[in-house]
Amino acid sequence: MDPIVINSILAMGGLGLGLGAALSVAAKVFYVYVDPKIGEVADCLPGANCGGCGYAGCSDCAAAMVAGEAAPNACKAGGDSIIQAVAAVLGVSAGAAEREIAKIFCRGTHTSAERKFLYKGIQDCRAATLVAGGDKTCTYGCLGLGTCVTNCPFDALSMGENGLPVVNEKFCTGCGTCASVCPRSIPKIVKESQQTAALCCSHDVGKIVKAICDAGCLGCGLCKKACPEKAIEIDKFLSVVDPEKCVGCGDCYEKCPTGAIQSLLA
Amino acid sequence: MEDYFMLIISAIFVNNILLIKFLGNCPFIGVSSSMDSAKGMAAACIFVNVLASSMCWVFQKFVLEPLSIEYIQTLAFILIIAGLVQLVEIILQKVAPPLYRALGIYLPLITTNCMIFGVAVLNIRQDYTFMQAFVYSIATAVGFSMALILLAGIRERFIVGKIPKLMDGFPIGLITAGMMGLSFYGLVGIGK
Amino acid sequence: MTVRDIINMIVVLTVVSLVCGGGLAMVKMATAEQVEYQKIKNVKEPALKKILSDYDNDPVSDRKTIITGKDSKGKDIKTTIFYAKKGGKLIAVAFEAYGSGYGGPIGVVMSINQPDEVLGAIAATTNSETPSVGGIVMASSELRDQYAGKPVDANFGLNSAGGIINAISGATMSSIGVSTAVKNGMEIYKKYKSDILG
Amino acid sequence: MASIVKEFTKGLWEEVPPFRFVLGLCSVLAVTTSMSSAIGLGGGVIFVTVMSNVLVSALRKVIPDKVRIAVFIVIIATAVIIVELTMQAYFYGLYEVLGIWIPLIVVNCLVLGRAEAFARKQSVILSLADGLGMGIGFTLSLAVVASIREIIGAGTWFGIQVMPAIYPGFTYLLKPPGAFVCLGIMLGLMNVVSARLDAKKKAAA
Repeated sequence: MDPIVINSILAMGGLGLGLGAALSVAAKVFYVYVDPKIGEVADCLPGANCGGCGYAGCSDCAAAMVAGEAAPNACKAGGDSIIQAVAAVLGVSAGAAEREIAKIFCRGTHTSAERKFLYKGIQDCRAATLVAGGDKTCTYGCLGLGTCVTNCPFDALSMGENGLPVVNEKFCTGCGTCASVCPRSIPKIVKESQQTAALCCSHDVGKIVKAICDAGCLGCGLCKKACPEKAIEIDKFLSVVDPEKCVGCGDCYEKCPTGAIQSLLA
Repeated sequence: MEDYFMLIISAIFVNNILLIKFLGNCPFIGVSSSMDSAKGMAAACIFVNVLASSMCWVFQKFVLEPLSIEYIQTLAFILIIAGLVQLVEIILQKVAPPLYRALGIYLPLITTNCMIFGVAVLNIRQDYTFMQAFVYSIATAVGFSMALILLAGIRERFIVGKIPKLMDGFPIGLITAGMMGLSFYGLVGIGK
Repeated sequence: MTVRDIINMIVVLTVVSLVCGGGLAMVKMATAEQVEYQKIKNVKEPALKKILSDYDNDPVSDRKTIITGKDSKGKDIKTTIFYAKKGGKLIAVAFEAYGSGYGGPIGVVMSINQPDEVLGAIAATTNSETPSVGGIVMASSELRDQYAGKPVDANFGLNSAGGIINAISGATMSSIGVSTAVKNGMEIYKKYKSDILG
Repeated sequence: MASIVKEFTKGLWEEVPPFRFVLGLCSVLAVTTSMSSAIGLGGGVIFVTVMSNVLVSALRKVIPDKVRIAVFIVIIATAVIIVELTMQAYFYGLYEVLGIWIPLIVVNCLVLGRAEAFARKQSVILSLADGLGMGIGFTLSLAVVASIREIIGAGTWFGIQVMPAIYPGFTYLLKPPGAFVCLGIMLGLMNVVSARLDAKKKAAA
């Protein structure tokens, strides 16, 4: 046996042995108890790290779920199948969470809403609002530059021709990223079963709204008077529908002069 | 001392390990899409690169050369690097959990990072002394992190820019890296 | 992580490294001969071509490695001797010897014609002289021609040291390096003549 | 048999390594300045991928999960050293040209990626087909990039003068920054082609 063969075998064998030993000693000495369940729960979660559950990502959320800090339905993005799977792993009965989706609370299109100036800056709503409060006269309205569209982790949002985002309800998981990303939080997370809402965010006085946008809520209160269930309140010139009380009778739809309040169950 | 300075300048700027020597751009394009992942990767790379190249240098000089089995260098180095990365991962998880959570996901990625292995082999092929190898590994890792963070900064602007759909992602990342490389390439005259 | 897992882990890793190390050693030995030939062919041959002429064999494959003394650590120094033949008859022997120059060791390949034992020609192989100064000297024929045609036992020292070689002005250190390399070469030739020609 | 062919062809177009998903990028950029070195390295990568896939899937039941990566790397490194030694013995010119890039096949994300993602779970024959397909796909892409860079860059192909003599040669492509830009544009074009293919498929469906 040539010395080179012995040397190679000894050197490599020694190295392998040394590393194997070092790794096993380290694994023993530095052993950190990681609950295997966390791995299982993490596997059930969609893994999109969308943050809808309020944690830094799926693995964090899984750890919270195993530790009991978060309920199995904390994962907004998953929908029922995920919640049942997580509940099965944790052996906990999961309250069937009502599916939530995003809705766009603005109807000020290019044509209906007035523009103060021509904005040619960075194509991002957050950037646009820094430039004199955005190019839309209405300081509450949607600027239509698509920040929510680009940031949606599930590609459920697309930009309509009229300059307002459109929600694809099949893909939307209600994770809330669009709501948190939009500088004016135009998209809002709403229970799927909610019947009616005033699709506007403007707290301006009716006179101002009428001048700058022909689709905004004037805060006139006609819908409030018309509603048999007393489900509508006027909060600083903006009508707010209480989902629990509203039965979706639709009396308020005709009363509204600008059509701001309408049925969500398109 | 003078040639250490020249070594550092040439490793960081002139023949930057990433843009000129092409070592280590497997994660370069992938990780540089967001700033904090780039910072995490850069820190992990500096830490592991220094450790790995010094251990490899010692193994080469005290085991491979005396036994005259230099030909097996590739196997020995990559075994050391893989073992080292796994060791660092285990120790970090226990000793510094927050640091582990920040660097954690990048550590397994580093084993297949061409830069760490490349620097270890370059140290031997340019037969540096231990100090030179140590300084060279720090400098290349700093150069790598600089290029990575610069590109991450640029790529974060892409989200707001108007990038044609089909060029989005890797293609535009590569082209940007090329443009950045051009500016580094201008410095080629300085180093040796 | 039960103890059995740990042992299993260590055993597998060690066995795989062991087997791979052994397998590679086999491959290394199988290719060692060919690698050696390739190294000489691509590194030494250009120099050999300068100093050997009108031979009809391939000196690179016609070679023998002999032990020529021990270095400071006690490992024996190996010198490879290349044989140039014409019609089967040995016409020249070539080998490399080293002298210390300005930048470090200077490698000089020299050929000794047979049977009249006269120094055929010399050529520099490896040197780390400063290119602008020493490098030119190594390539200059003026220095090389002074060695050509001299008998083996001539005194190849510089004329300042009573030898027959006058140094190139401005590159005395390199000239000294070359002359010591040639002198060492002659030493080796005289001392191991029996092995070389045997 | 059909699945073997599928595994093999998968490597040639749908998942051709450096384009479809960006694996093994370092060597693609560095070695494609000339066709001969590209094909040389491609050959090496094919041998390494096939051998490592076969060995990994042969040993997959024996390797404990904790030390999986280290053992895969030892197998890949062995294959790489065999390539290095044979190249040094029989293709010394290529060995000189490729230099550091041969040992760097060990950290080529493609090889470990295939071992980790595929060979670990599949049978030996399937892994062999996959390794071969991926290796050849990788070499083809190397060849495509190399021919573009060499023809446009230096006006030659495999060293033979292809462009007319007065062609000065667009050496920017041979320099490192050019490599990035050239690969970026090629990836973009590839997206365009596959988008058009999908559109046609959708239109037809």
